[in-house]
Amino acid sequence: MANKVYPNAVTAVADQLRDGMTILSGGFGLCGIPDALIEAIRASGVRNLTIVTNNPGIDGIGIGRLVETRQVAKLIASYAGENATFARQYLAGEVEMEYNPQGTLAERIRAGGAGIPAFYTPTGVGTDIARGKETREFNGRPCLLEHGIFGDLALVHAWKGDTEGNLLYRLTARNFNPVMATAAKVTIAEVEQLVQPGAIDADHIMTPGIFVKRIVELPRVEKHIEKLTVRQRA
Amino acid sequence: MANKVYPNAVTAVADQLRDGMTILSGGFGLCGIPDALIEAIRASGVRNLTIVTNNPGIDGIGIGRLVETRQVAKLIASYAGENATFARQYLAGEVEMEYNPQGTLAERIRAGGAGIPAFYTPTGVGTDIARGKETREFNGRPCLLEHGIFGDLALVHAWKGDTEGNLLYRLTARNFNPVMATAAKVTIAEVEQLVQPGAIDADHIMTPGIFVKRIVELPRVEKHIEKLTVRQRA
Amino acid sequence: MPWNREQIAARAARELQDGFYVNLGIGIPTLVANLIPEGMSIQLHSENGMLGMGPFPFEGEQDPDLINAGKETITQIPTTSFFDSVASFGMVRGGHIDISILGGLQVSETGDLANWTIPGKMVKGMGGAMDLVAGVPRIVVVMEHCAKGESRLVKQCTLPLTGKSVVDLVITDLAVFEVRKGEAPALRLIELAPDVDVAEVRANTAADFVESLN
Amino acid sequence: MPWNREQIAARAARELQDGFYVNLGIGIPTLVANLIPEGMSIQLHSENGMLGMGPFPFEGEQDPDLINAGKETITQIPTTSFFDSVASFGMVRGGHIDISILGGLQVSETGDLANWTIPGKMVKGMGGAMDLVAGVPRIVVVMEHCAKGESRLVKQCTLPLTGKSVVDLVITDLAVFEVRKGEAPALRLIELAPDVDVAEVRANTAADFVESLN
Repeated sequence: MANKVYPNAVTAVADQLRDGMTILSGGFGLCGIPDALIEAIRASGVRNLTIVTNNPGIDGIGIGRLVETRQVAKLIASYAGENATFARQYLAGEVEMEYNPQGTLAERIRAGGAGIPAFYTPTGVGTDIARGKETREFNGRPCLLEHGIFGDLALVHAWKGDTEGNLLYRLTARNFNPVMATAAKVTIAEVEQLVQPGAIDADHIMTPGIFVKRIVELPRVEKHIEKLTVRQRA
Repeated sequence: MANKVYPNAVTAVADQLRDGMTILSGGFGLCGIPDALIEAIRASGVRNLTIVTNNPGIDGIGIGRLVETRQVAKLIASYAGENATFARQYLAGEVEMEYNPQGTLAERIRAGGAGIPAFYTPTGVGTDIARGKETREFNGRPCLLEHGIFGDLALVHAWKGDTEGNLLYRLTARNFNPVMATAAKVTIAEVEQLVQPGAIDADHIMTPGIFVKRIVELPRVEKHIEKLTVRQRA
Repeated sequence: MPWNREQIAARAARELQDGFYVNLGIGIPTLVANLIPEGMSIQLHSENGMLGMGPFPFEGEQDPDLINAGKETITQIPTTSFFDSVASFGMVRGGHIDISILGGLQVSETGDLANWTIPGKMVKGMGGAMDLVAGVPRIVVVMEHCAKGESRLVKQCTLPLTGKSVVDLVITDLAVFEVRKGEAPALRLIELAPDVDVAEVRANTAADFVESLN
Repeated sequence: MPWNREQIAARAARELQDGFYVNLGIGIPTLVANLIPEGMSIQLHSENGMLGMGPFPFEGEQDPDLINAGKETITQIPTTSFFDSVASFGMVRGGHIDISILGGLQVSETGDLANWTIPGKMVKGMGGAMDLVAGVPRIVVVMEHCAKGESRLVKQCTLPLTGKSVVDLVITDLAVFEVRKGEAPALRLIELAPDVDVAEVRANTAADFVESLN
């Protein structure tokens, strides 16, 4: 019987890494990031990576881990505002960044995973990101041609997962995780709770197991808050 | 306070109908069809409709109701195999049919709802459905240009819905319902159970209320089985 | 002796591998579901929005909300997941399904497939067939070798195509053919049904093919 | 007396209508959330995958899995739904959000908006701003009229654009301008802050505009 369950993040990623590969990572800010898998990638020392993610976390957390160690050669993202190390490397020309509008980024990855090689979108027409892209009018409205993204490896963080690879995400920790899971040759999921098939209601599954090649239960879950905002009790 | 709840299907559709309009309908076979809303459309007598749906049900059920009364001028679908009245009208040239591969149909509606005017797909290259469509190669593979679909009205059937319009579908009755809900000026949902906001776990909601303008609780739910297949107990 | 439908399906089942996600067409392909080798973990995809299809329900336990792409009542199993039609065809077109076993009306010697309509006779539609042949990396066609005395393995399809150069393997009641896309001839006879010889296959095959039996 | 940030936000809040789905940018737009008129049902969209944003959590009740697009901890409310980033931007690009209230660095006299970067200074990114201005049918920009003595209402944006001809309404500390796309001049002064006169607005505005006060 096929087995998708791996004992830990390090063994799950071990034979999947090579220099110059493209890795997709779920997460938005520090929310829903596959941090244990990223740490395993950091520890492996693999280099010259192209990383596709919404934003590279902060210094030393999430994709920030790989920025610090200079394992990232190129970042495809919509935002890099809270990572000072990345900003320094970028302004010094040491790392490449391809800016994508967030919706275009999400849609490009979705297209890659869904077998759509390219699509037209009104987003970004007349801006810097339109440079070098075909523009074409539909219903009188100019649109840009954008291409699908498909990676070598996708890393996602889920709340619950079963041994078949069916995944459930929690609240806004869902974000880019489901789409990343669809758009790589190999998808590895880290989960807070590993359960048996049938324990998750089949109607609630957000990522069907078909997209998940390997799954790892986290021994302990450490979550970070980037900006704690609270209100006072009346 | 905005109110989305209507007392019944007839009042929910009443002021939304005009001859020649395009109506999208969820459902696959007889599973998950918005049959009460379709019956309200039938009763209204509105004519010359373009219907977008995966398949037009069977005689007298689902979109079949509107076929019988000749309210359908054109069908955009992937299949029409089980509706004898439709077949007769089609072979007599009384109704138009635009065949779409099922995945292309789903993707076109999804594109319409998601602001993507057009996309390329490998499906259908070299077949009859490629006729008149632009073909373009991506990564050495020819693909067809397909356009988004956006309707005047979308009808969906959901299992549970809250008064905000958040919807939950059950098992394979989900099918085309969520995508139809995204791709029309006005979407009306019929639900088996109407509940208060908060009664459905926010993580499980399949169609967020933003897509649903009107919602109707069915007084009684009649579901049809197209092909009953069972096994004997050992 | 040519294979019967069950035997054709059994031969098709040998194309499955442990862990595969599989889409089965209607007709002979459906029989494959009951012939999955013991101990092999296979998840069946139903294009209407389901992975992990279970068997038919026991009488009285049918649920109108739970059907397969053929509109038959079915059941769920512990590994089942449900999703919408968009996600379903994202899986298909995106190449996530490992193999699809489909019925055929005609297969050409370059691997073209016609299986969705007979003009003037059928008002059905392609359903998901064109998406499957475009998206699934391995397409196996199972069909009777001949229909009304006419070979279904043809030089060129005369019926409307489902896809061009999409078939990887053809299993008929007489033989098994591999399609090596881009080669000429692309059809390679790799296996015979018991007591069927090459002469019989040649006599019943309009398409050009090479022998590659071992 | 020019409007302060809170007053700018209050003016923006008057653009809301009962039943609206609303996306608020970071900065002054965020203040609008607390100024929604009583009895009005408004659902706030957060681009990271949420409709129906609640207020900040009480101290100690924060959840790292529940943040807004500004990465701040927030809460859910009974109407809340969660979804992924693809669905979130499907809503945005598909025109399903009724209005977006955004900050601005520059607005041109044809309604171009620049609000995502200052070359050489910021390494941030457009996030969802380009998608919002392309997809949401009504775009309201709230900003200080001038920055360091320079008008932010300009003939042509000198900063990289977020979108071309996308702004519908501009609310500054001095005045409110409607943008009539396609007309020239497109900018129409429709409202003044208390004790601000047209001369003061003219003196502080590099863009051409017509008066349309009533």
